[in-house]
Amino acid sequence: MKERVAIVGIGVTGFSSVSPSLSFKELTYTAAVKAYHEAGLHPKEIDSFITASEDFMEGYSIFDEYVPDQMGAVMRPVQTVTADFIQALGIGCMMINTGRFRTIAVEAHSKASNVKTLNEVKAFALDPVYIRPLKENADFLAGLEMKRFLEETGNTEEQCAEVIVKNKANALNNPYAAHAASLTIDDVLSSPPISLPLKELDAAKPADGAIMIVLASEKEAKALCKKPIWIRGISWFSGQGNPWCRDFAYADYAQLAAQKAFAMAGIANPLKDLDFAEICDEYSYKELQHLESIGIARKGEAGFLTQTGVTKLGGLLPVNVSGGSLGVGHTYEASGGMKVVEAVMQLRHEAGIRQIPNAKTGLVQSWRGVPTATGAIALLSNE
Amino acid sequence: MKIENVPVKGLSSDEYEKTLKISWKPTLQYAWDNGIGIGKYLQSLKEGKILAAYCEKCGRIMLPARAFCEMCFRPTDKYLPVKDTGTVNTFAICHVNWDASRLKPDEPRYIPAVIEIDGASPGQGIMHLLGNVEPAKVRIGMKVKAVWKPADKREGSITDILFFEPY
Amino acid sequence: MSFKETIQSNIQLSYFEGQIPVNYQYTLGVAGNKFFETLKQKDEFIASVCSHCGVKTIYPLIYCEECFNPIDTYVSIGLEGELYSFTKCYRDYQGNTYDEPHVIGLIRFDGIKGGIIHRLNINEKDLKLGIRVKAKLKPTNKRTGGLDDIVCFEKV
Amino acid sequence: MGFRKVAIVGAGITKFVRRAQETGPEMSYLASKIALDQAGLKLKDVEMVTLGTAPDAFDGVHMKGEYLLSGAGGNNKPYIRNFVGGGTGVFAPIHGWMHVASGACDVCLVVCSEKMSSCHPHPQGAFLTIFDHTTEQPLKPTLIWIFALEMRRYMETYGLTKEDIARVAVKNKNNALDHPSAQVAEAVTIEDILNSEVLAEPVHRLDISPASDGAAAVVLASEDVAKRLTDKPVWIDGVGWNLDTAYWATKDLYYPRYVEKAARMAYEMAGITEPHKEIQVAEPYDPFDYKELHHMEGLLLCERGEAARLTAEGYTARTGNLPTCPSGGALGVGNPIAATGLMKVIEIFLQLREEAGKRQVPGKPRVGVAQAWGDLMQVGTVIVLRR
Repeated sequence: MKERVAIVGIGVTGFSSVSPSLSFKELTYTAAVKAYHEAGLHPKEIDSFITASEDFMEGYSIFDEYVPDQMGAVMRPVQTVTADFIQALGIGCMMINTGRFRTIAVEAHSKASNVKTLNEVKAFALDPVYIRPLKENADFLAGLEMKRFLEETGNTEEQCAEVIVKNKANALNNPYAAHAASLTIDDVLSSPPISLPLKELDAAKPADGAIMIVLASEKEAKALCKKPIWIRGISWFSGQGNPWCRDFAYADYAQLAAQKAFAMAGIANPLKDLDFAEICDEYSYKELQHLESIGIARKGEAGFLTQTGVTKLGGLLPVNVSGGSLGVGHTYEASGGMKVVEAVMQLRHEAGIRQIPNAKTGLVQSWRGVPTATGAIALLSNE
Repeated sequence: MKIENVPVKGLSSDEYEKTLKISWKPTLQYAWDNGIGIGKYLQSLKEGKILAAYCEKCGRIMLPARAFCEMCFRPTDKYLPVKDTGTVNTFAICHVNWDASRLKPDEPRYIPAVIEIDGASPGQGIMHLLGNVEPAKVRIGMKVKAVWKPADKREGSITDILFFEPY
Repeated sequence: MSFKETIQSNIQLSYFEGQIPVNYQYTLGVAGNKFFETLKQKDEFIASVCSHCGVKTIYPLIYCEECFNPIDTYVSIGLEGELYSFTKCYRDYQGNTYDEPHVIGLIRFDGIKGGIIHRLNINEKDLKLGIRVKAKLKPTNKRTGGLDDIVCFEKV
Repeated sequence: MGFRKVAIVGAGITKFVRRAQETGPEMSYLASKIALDQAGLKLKDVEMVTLGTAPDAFDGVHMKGEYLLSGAGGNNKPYIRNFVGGGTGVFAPIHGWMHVASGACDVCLVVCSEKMSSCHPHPQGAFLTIFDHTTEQPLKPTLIWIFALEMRRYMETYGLTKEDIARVAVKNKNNALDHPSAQVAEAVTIEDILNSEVLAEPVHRLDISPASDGAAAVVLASEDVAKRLTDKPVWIDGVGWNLDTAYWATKDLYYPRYVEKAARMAYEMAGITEPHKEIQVAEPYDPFDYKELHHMEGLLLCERGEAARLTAEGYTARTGNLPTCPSGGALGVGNPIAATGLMKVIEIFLQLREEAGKRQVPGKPRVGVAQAWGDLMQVGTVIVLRR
């Protein structure tokens, strides 16, 4: 990036399986008020606004309409990207790098609890000609991928279960988390089948919540804030768009995004240079597959690293200290945002009992979920 | 390929009938949390009142009721009922249904209107329907009053007002 | 607090229900139409072939994903392929649970990019990655031009 | 710090049709391929892709951006979908501008696609659910309501007649006779418009652009790359966009203040202080005929309330002082929402390069503006191009 971009304010509502006391506007407003308060800015002082959302998750044909009010962005340059939060953050970084914007507010939220037919919405994303007519649950694509991934890499279902046990236990330390639990490997392995080898506990459960992050150019950030968190690299990629063309054993989008983000940040040895990673774990095996695709683990070794405690809090490279999507909740377009928030708290050394000592650099990764092969990576640092 | 050669031919109705197609009817259902502001607005409608919200900073009395003022970006300060009368800001006389199907000649036309509600700040309108009026007689600036469903039939919905009629 | 007045009792909670009442008819596209029209008449799948870079793709496309050149060549590739992955699916698209799982596989074809995702009908003991499988089709007179013209894939 | 300049170096467009056999990804491919060929580039030269498309409810696929990915050349690339309702088609090249102006890449492919015919029985059905789900949808509104409400307010404010408005449709549908992509080009008269079926008084059927399938694409390049590729780069000189409140019934519909705000943002960046004098060709969004007038005023191309008179005087004809919608616009070429906005940007691109063929406006224009509108009378997106 031409100019360094920093996070100067975060606002989070916390996550829960339902959120009936607030409308989606009020939920987002709550996060926005916090973010602007932290940044010390009135929304009038924000140059532009970005929301990451998808229409059918909101129950509108054109959700873009309902974005500006709760961000304080009426009659301002506001845009929607139908993308993960980290992609939206990347667009914000770009805008600052054009030299024409100094501060950008990025928002995403989930009101998944309001979608009565969530399974239908997910199935509606499947190709209408080549997949959807099978009338299977969209999760079957994850089952299909998991099977190939395990077979080809030698990772095991037990090792996937370790991911769930770890992340849900990590979430016990995160007051924002909706789905924290103390589980055993057997609990996971004996949970009901969704699409074997994928079982009920392998899949992150939805949660509601809103996130806003305020970005600023280097000059603005230094004036605004004592502890700016720098975005040293940010990248997003799509792999093969059509699911029947995918490899399944590794995540091409994550590999491509990692290469570019590491190059931007000058990171040569992720295991050594990173203090922690927040990895997309919408399904348990995805954490392992992503770790291998990003290059943090060698092919076939992510499960072993998990089993031997390398990725737990206190390990060589803690992964999903927040609890991840498995522990905090799956928040759809806001998923990457939840992880960015965790990274910012860790890098500010404000993460309380789950604080990673001396955390300086962290990686945050997201994936857009079934049936996509699109994901993003951001590298954040406090120096 | 060149910009002049514009691919894509388009199917005639006949060709479209014959070409292979796949049908799908998704069930996309929602139960949206009303939250604070809209929750109070709907509850008031059930009680036969139109509820607004007031912001001390800009002085606006806003419709529909809301928990925060989007212009001042601060919480609204109080909720207050406004009148159920207003002025037609603009209107249309509609001959089609929401799905573009045509109304039959004997079916009543829809007369949607933006109605500026008395007691709210100038320009604070809501969209609703006009009724009990000859379409040809509707005018911008016309005074109208809400016709409510009977109290025991109201359910906390904008349709608790059947329509607005001239008065 | 973000709001001056909040909901303090669960009896004040409320929601409003609605739906997006739309339905759809999808054309299959130029390549998709060719694929399923062929399948209606003959017991064969077709792949697209890029005359520039030689890449073959199933499902067929009107363009090459690799070099982005237009494609107008399609070749028959038979009905037989290799099982690349499979899953035992217990839920339908609405979330209803099945008593017996549906086994769904991704089938790859020799030397061809892509594949077909479809139901499998294979004995438990034979169900392994890498086995040869072949599509079982509906009788020609029952085919309507869509994914359901393929009944399932079976072990060769 | 100097700003990076961004140029359009190639454009592609499909025919706009009522029903395409092609899928969304196929149409996206066809437009993209033409744009790349014109630019003299291969897909491998494209570093990033941004795609604009309006509601998922048209094509009938949740996460439509991901569905269109392969046809838009997004495989193995940074790919993202931008979405500002009906304003998307002009916002998409603005998004592409961000990609290149930021230095994130030198070559960005911008694709817009819409397949409205999938939505049954009529794409209008998808518009019910653009209204507020709690306070408006129970009234069973249609999109035409809000246009009729706005059109009447606009006519009433300035004392305009339906003839004043219909002239726009006549001009644009006639202009479209020269556009190879046109779906509904017709040599129509004012009487034809006024005698067409009344859908929602004051809106007649021929006041409205049709639902369409179609795609368009442009290739954007940084200054160095653009100068290497072509001796006729067209520079993106100004970009602006703006989103008004969702409480649409609480603002006066007679004037699109959000378009003005977006235009001012774009003009400021482009150094344009007197748009009515400096802009030589314009493509305001015309999904309904009165909207062109509304938008000319919002774009500050004339005084408020003056656009209808100027149209009657021939000022906005192809040979007039300010040719407006020389393409034929959404009314004439067709309205596959996002693709229409980009079609308008492409028209200005072609006009400035003097490559618009029979549509070419006289006087070798050097500065043009394209604009789109969207949402519940909320979005303005504006792009200023300069030769």
